[in-house]
Order: sequence, then C-alpha cells, then structure tokens
Amino acid sequence: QAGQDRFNAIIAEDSRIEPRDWMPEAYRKTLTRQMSQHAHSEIIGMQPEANWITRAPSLKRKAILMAKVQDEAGHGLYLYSGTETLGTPRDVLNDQLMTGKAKYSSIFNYPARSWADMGAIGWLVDGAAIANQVPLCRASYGPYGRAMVRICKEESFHQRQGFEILLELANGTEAQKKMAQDAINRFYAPSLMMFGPPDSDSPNSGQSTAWKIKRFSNDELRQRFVGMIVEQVKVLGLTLPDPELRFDEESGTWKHMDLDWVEFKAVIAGNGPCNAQRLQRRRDAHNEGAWVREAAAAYAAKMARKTEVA
Amino acid sequence: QAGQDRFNAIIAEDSRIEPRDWMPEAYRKTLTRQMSQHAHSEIIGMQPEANWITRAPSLKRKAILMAKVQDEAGHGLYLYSGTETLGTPRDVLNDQLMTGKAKYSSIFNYPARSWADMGAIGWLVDGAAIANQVPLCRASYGPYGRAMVRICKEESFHQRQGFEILLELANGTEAQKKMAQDAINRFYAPSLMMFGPPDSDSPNSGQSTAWKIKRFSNDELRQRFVGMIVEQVKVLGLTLPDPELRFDEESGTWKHMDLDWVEFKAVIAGNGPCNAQRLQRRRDAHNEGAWVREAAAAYAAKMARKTEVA
Amino acid sequence: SEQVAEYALRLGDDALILAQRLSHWISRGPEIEEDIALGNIALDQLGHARSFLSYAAKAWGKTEDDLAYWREEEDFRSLHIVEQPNGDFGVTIVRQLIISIYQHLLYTALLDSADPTIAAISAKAVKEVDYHRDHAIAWTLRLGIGTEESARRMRHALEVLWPYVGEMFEDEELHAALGDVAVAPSSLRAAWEEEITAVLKDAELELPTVPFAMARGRRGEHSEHLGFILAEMQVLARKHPGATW
Amino acid sequence: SEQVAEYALRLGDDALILAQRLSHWISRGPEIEEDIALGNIALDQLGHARSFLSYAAKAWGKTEDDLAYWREEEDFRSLHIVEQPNGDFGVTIVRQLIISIYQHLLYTALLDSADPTIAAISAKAVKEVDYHRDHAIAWTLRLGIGTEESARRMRHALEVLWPYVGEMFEDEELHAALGDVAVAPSSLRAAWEEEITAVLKDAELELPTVPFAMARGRRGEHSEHLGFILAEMQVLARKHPGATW
Repeated sequence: QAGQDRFNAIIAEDSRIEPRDWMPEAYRKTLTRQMSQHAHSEIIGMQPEANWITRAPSLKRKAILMAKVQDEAGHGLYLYSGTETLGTPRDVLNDQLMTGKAKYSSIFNYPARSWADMGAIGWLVDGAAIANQVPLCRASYGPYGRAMVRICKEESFHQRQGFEILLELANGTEAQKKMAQDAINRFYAPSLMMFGPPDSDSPNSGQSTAWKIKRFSNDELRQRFVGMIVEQVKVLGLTLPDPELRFDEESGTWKHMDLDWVEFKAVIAGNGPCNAQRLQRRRDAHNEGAWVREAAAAYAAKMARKTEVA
Repeated sequence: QAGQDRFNAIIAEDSRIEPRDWMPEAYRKTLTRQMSQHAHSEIIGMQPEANWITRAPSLKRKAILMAKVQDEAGHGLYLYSGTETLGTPRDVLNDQLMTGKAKYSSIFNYPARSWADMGAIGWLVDGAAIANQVPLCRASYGPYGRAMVRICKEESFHQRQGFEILLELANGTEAQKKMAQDAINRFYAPSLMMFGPPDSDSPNSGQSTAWKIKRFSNDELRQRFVGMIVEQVKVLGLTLPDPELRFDEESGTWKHMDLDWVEFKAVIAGNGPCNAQRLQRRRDAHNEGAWVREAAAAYAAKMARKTEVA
Repeated sequence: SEQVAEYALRLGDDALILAQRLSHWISRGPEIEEDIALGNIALDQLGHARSFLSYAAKAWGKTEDDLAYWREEEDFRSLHIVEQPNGDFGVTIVRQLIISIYQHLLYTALLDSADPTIAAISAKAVKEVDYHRDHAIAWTLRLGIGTEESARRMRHALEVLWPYVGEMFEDEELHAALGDVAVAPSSLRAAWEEEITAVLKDAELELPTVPFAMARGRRGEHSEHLGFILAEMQVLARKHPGATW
Repeated sequence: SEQVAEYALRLGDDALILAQRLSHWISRGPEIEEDIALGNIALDQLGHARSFLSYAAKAWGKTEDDLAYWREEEDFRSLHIVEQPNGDFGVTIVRQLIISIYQHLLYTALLDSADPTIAAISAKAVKEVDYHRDHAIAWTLRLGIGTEESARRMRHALEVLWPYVGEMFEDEELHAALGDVAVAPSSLRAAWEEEITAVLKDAELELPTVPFAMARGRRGEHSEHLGFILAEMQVLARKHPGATW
C-alpha cells in the first residue's frame, strides 16, 4: 500500500517512476507491451527501407538511407534495454515478436514498392511516429521518456530527409514526380491510421492516460498530424489523396475521408501484404545467426574459464 | 590369357568391347578416367552458361539457352551411366569431382563475362569439343562410342546455335559487334588449347591410340578445328585474334600463334579464374541437396517395406 | 481485343516469372536429374509465357520481348506466389505443388475458352502442366514422408507460401467482362482445395492455417521481390535499345 | 592527373563494391548489434568510395554518381575479393579480415602519398578501417575458437575466399608510373601475411593452402558476380537518365 501511495504521488506530481520503484503490475505490463511493440516496430521497420539500400539512385542517398536504417536498429536496441528495466529480457521479447505474439506498427506490413516510398515513409510514417512520440517524452516511466527524447530527435531528422527526397522528386522529371505522388497516395491513409481507431472506438486508452503514459487521444494526435502535412504538401506541390479533406471552422478540426478500419484490422490480424514476409525475414536472420551467437557464447565461456584459471 | 587374346582380336578387327567383356585393367582405368572427365566437363560446363539464363536478352534466346544447358546435364548423366558400366558408381565419380581429384575440361574455368560468350562458347568451345568427339564415336568401348554418337548430334546443334548468336551480334549494333569480337578474342586461344599440348609434348596418347580410343593426335584435331573456324569467322565478318594465323602451303598445315601452355597448366592446376567457384558451386548444390536425397532414399525404403508387408 | 490481351498477359506473366525463378535451379539442383526436371518445367513455363505474351502483344502491335523486357514493374500482372523466392528445394516443390494443380485446373477449363487462341495454347500447356503436377506430387510425398528433417522443411515451406494462395482465386471484373473467354479463378477453388488436401494427406502433411496476405499482383501491386527479378531479367536487353538478338 | 584518377578509381571501386555487398546484411545480421556493426562498416566504406570516386571524377569532368551508376562492368576496377558473395556470417567475417588488414596497411602507407588529396582521404579512412579490423579480428577469434560448428565454417570461409587473395598484391605499371603517389601492393604483402597469420593462429585456424585464382579485376576482367551486383545497384538510376535525387 505504501508503494501504491508513493506511485500515485509520483504520477500526481507529474514526476517519474524509475525501474527500482514499486509499480502496479498492470502499469508494468502495459508499459512492457507498449515499449516492446515500439522496439519491434523499429526492428521490423528496417526492412522496407533496407529493401532499397542496394538500389538507391545516388551514393549520397544510399549513405543517408543506410544511416537511417542503422538509427532504427539503434532505437530498437535502446527500447529493448528500456523494456528490460521492467523485467522482461530481450530474448523473450524477440521470441514474442517471432512467434507473432507481440505486435508492431502495422504500417510496416505494407511494401516499399518504389524509391519514392523512402520519401513517403520518412515524411508521413516517421512524421506520424513523431506526432505520437513527442508527448511520450513526458511519459511517467523514466527510461521510456528518456528514450523517447533521444529517438524523437533522430526521427525528426529522418522526417526532414524523407521530405527532402520527395521535394527532389517533386521538382524532378515527370516520372519522378509521378513516383512521388504515387507513394504519397499509398502511404497517406495508412499513416493516418497509425494513430489508432477513432476515440469513439478506442476504449482502452483511459487507464494509460491516468497513468500519464498517454497524454493525448488518438484523434487529437491525428488532427495535429493532418494539420502539419496539409501545409507541407503544398511545399511539395503535390496533393494528398483525400477529396474530403478540409478545415471545418465550426468545430475547429480537420475533416478527412473515412479510413478503412476493416483493412486496418485485417493487417493487424496478419493479412497485410507483407506480414508473413517481415516475420519470416526476422526469423530467418535469427535462425541463420544461431550458430554465430552460440559460438560467441562458447568463446566467452572459454575465455572466462581461462581468466579464472590464470 | 584367353580374355586378353579375345580383347586383342576385337581391337584388331575394329569391333567393340562391351561391358561384360574381359578387358585389361589399364584399359578400364583409362576409359573410366576419360569418360568421367568428359561427364564432369558436361556438368561443370553448365555453370558458365547457366550464368546468363536469367539475363538472356530475348525470350527466344532464353529458351534456347535453357534447353542447351539441359542437354549438357543429360550428356553428363549419359556419360556417368557409361562410366558406371566400367564398374565405378556415380557417387564415387561425383566425390572425385568435388574433392578435386578428377579433372574436367579446363576451358570451363574461364568466366562467361558477356552474353556474346554464349555465342563464343557454342561456336568455339562446342566446336572444339565436337572435333575431339567425332572420332570418339568409333571408340573401341561400345557404351562410350554410342554415347558419343548421340552427344555429337546435339553438340553440333549447339554449335550452330552459338554461331547464330554471334552472327546476330555481328550484324547488330556497334556495341553488339564489339561484344562478339571481344568474346572471340577471349575464347580463341583457350579453345585451341582444348586439344591438349602439342604432339611433341604429349607422351601419353600412344596407348590410347593402340586401344583405338584415340584416333587422331592432338595436333591433327587442332588443325581440323582451325581450318573450320578460319572459314566460319569470315561469315561472321569478325576476326580471330591471331596475327600469325596463315595456311602454310609447304607443310599443308595451319600455322597459328604460340599458345600459352604455362597458363594452360596453371588453370589445370587450379589457378584458373573460376576453378574455385565452379567446384564450390558443385559442392554447395550437392551439400544443400543432401537432405533431399536422404528423404528420397528414406521414402523409397519405407515404400519398399510397405510393399513387402502387403 | 484489348481485354483478351489483358487476360493473356496475366497468364503469360505468371508463367514468365515462374520460369525465371525456376531457371535458377539449373546447375544447382539436389541431383542432376532435378537440374533437368526443374529446367524442363521452367522451359515449359517459358514456352507458355511466350505463347500468351505473343498473343497479348499482337493486340497492342508489340512483340513478346517488348512485353517481357520493356514493361515496368507496375505493368506486370503476375501473382505474388510466382514472385516468391525459390527458398530451399522444399519451398520450390511446395510452390510447384500449389501452382501446378492450379494451372492444371485452369488450362483444363480454358480448353473450352471461347477464344480459340487461348484454347489452343491451353491445350498444349495442359499436357505439360500435367507432368509438372506429377513431379510436384511425387516430391511432396517423398519429402513429406521421407525424414523428419524433410517433413519439417515441408511444413515450413507450406507456412511460407500459404499467404499467397488467396490471391490466386480472386476474381476481377475482367473475368466477368470476358465471359466464356476466361475462367473465373474463384470457380477453381473448390477443386484445387480438394486436390491439394488429398495430396498433403497422402504426404502426411497438413493444410497450413496461416492467414492470406493482401496481394494484388493483378493490379500491378507486387511483392518487394519483383523489382529484383526484373532488374536482373531486363538488364541486358535494356542496355541495347532497339537491338535484336 | 589521369593516372592519379585511375588510381583513385581502384581504391574507390573496392570500397564501393564492398559497401554494396556489406549493406545487404542490414536487417539480416545474426544479432541486431551486427546489423549495426556491419552497417557502420558498409557506411564507412561507402564514404571512402565517395571520396575517392569524387576525386577521380573531377579529373574527367564527371561526378561520383556518373562513375558509380553509368560505367559498364569492364570499366570497374574492383578486386575479385570484394565481389565475392556474402555467404554466411563466417564468410563475411573472413572477407572482412582479409580486406580490413589490407586496407589498414594500404591507407597507412598512403598517409605519405605525394598526392595530398589521396593522403587526406586515407588519413580519414585509416581510422575507420582500424575499427573494421578490430571487428573482424574479434569475430575471427570468437568463431575460430567458439564451437566446432563455427570453426568448421571459418575453415570453409578461408578456403572459399583464399583464391582471391593473390590479386590483392599484384603490382601494375600504374603503380610504378605514379611513384610516391601510390603504394605498390606487393610491398604490403609481407606485413599482411604476418598479421593475418598471427590472427589465425590466435583463432586456432590455419592459413589455407588452396591455390590463387587468376583474377584481373584491375584490368576490368571481373568475376561472374559483378554483373549481378551492378544490375541491382544501377537499375533505378539508369531508368531515369539525367535525373537528380
């Protein structure tokens, strides 16, 4: 009870819970799920972009893309460490990912079909991720909030790079412009869906808000994001594929087209174009690397014995 | 002694030794070596051409090339069967190939670097092979001679196809013409060396000639081949990369440039550009297929038991 | 007509991409007999592709090579299943099992196509695909029943490929529009399921339960693999525009 | 000068093709730490490639991308060793061991190059390559000593790659012509052999005895692999001539 009181006090004064602090099991579980999902998303999210590294159309873009995918691996590791502070080791988390028990951001189950997708993913997908994550920098769990600060910094760098790719294409040849518009057309709706179902249909976020993990509702975040991209797409001289998009003065909100939540749920359920491929790639990398990890462990054990003996 | 007499008589009357006939051990050994080398050459020889199947520049050429490489696999199997009649099973022969104990035609240790090589290999390499093999259709060992009859028929078809590839290139764009000439430049000397060292430096062929396996000397066969390609290259409107090439009226023979027998021996010894790659590919295919062969054997055994029980 | 050409393009692209994938086995098979067998199957598929693509090309005043070498990824109409990597021999065999049963049913139905060219190509193809099916079934039995290792690999292969089965049976408006010329893929589904279920049962394997992927190859929305396949297939032809070979 | 550019091209092409090969590991490593490590090494090599190729390009009035994307296979100057397939992690590590020791010696020697640009690029590169060498050595020890399986794979990797070691130390006329600008590869050989022998000994591995292959990448005579590497690397750029990205 003393623990619970202290926990409540920390939450109330908007201070931070640290790993050694007492915390309710449900809080621990919620955070573990959310942080590991986030980590998994970074790791799986490497794949659509890695798909274009070997084909990047200039050496400069190749270097930028490689560095970006590296950063994602780094974020993944950082978030796994954060999750481990809650008591679940990384190999357990990785198993949950590989067996399909744990989720990751559904957007990565769409293919990266053209080079312009490197732009659209950076601008829209990373953009949506940032909109989601900036408030998480103040999340009540210390390691999570701190990880988010660092990650958000890099993500906004990535978002700018994505925007630059699109800008270059939009000012390029007709074929490049078409490629850019096509990528935006494909990623617009899925990126809006990254904020989750409408508030009217999102019953679970009350507890997260009370625990000061979640600070804004799905729709609030989506609104911010839409407001942002509406302005930015003008700079590109391209369009968002949404005939219904308009600012409604009366409610002070953006009205957009209906999103296909049936598809959204189907993709989460495993029916997306690339779910099977993404998980399989992860499993293949893990399985094919087993002998390497075993050798490294055996070597470390041998060296430890040697040191003991000496 | 009766066996030896009968063997001598068969050879003397230019008739054929069959698998059940008595034969000297040395004859058996020589034939086993020669036939299995020939089989290995067909199998390894698939690789340089297989290298271009996925990139063939027209669907028609792709189909022709695939059929050709198939034929080579067929020749390999046919020759392995022939060799098995001499008492050495195929898996032993295959082991000899994979461990580098058995040789194969050295020409296949050169890379197939361009599409035009599909033409040059067909025209020059298959051409030289045919010149070597036509006399073997009358080889004293029955299964060998019969295999050669069938193989030569298909090979001359392949040679025509190779010539056609070059002809099309020679009549094509400047880049295509250049590609064709470059391929001929690279394959000319190695194809001349396919007949083996000059007679003056080839001490081993006496016994093979006496046994009526070999019917013509290395230089005799090389002369025939040179005479043939000298005429054919004119049709192509291309040149052979040999400034010394001329018909010497006095000796009635073709004079050609000195061939680089040092390189020839180095390639045979394992130093060719592709020796390691060719053998490794064969080993990889074999090793990666082990579970398949084991499963097939296990299945056959299970089915046999079932039939027994029933 | 344009629509018949569109239909022929679908049949041709499936066969072409499958041929391209299978041809990679030549010189890499688990035994030389399989270099030959898979090579023959690839060659048959390439033959079917050439017939269908030539027919489609005529409607547009083009050639088979124009269609094979000069279309962009989004203009291909292949199914995701034929674009999938070869994997190990087990994956290739399961893909062959899935496709050869499908193609056998499809070409059999197309014998009655109201378009005489499609019917004629199908009549030739169905005989060859019948052999492909025999080959796939024979290996499915060997590998399903053979060893624990081979059975494990076959179960894995089924899981890896099953997501792309759903797309094979999706009808398009084109099918309805073409009437008796085409066969609605959905009409093949029951027979296909019955047949493959029986084979898997004989092979002591089970139908996988993994969900189908949203795959829309018929609309030009391809797997991430196709770009790599085309880069390799088209590289030489595209370096020499206008050349003949 | 033209000759300095030719020399820079050799250094640049080795780094570029190696970067291209290594980058394939990103999202496929045995652990995520290795996705990062191999990715970093690839990124470093790409950086070196860009510096050397930009420098070479200037002499010809071109750009780094002109050289990377618009040259044909025979115009590349890369060594066969960097063109070799990644193989398993062991093959990649052995290739890294072979190359990183080599590059470390080479760039160290080039610190004294009479060409200030080459010296400057080498000064930056040598620090990074030093890390690549540490990485390769650490893994060679782990895998050589770790388990029987890993030792077996390392012996295999050494056999597979050793044929392409000979070419690395072959001098060309260019080196003599360039005098103090360049480093004769043969001059690195003794130190390289000493260093790799010591590492292999520590790792309980042996120098392979397989013969060297005739490899003449410096003359534009490449392994059969390079065509495939370039087809993939150049495909997109070549579809859009004149475009900027």
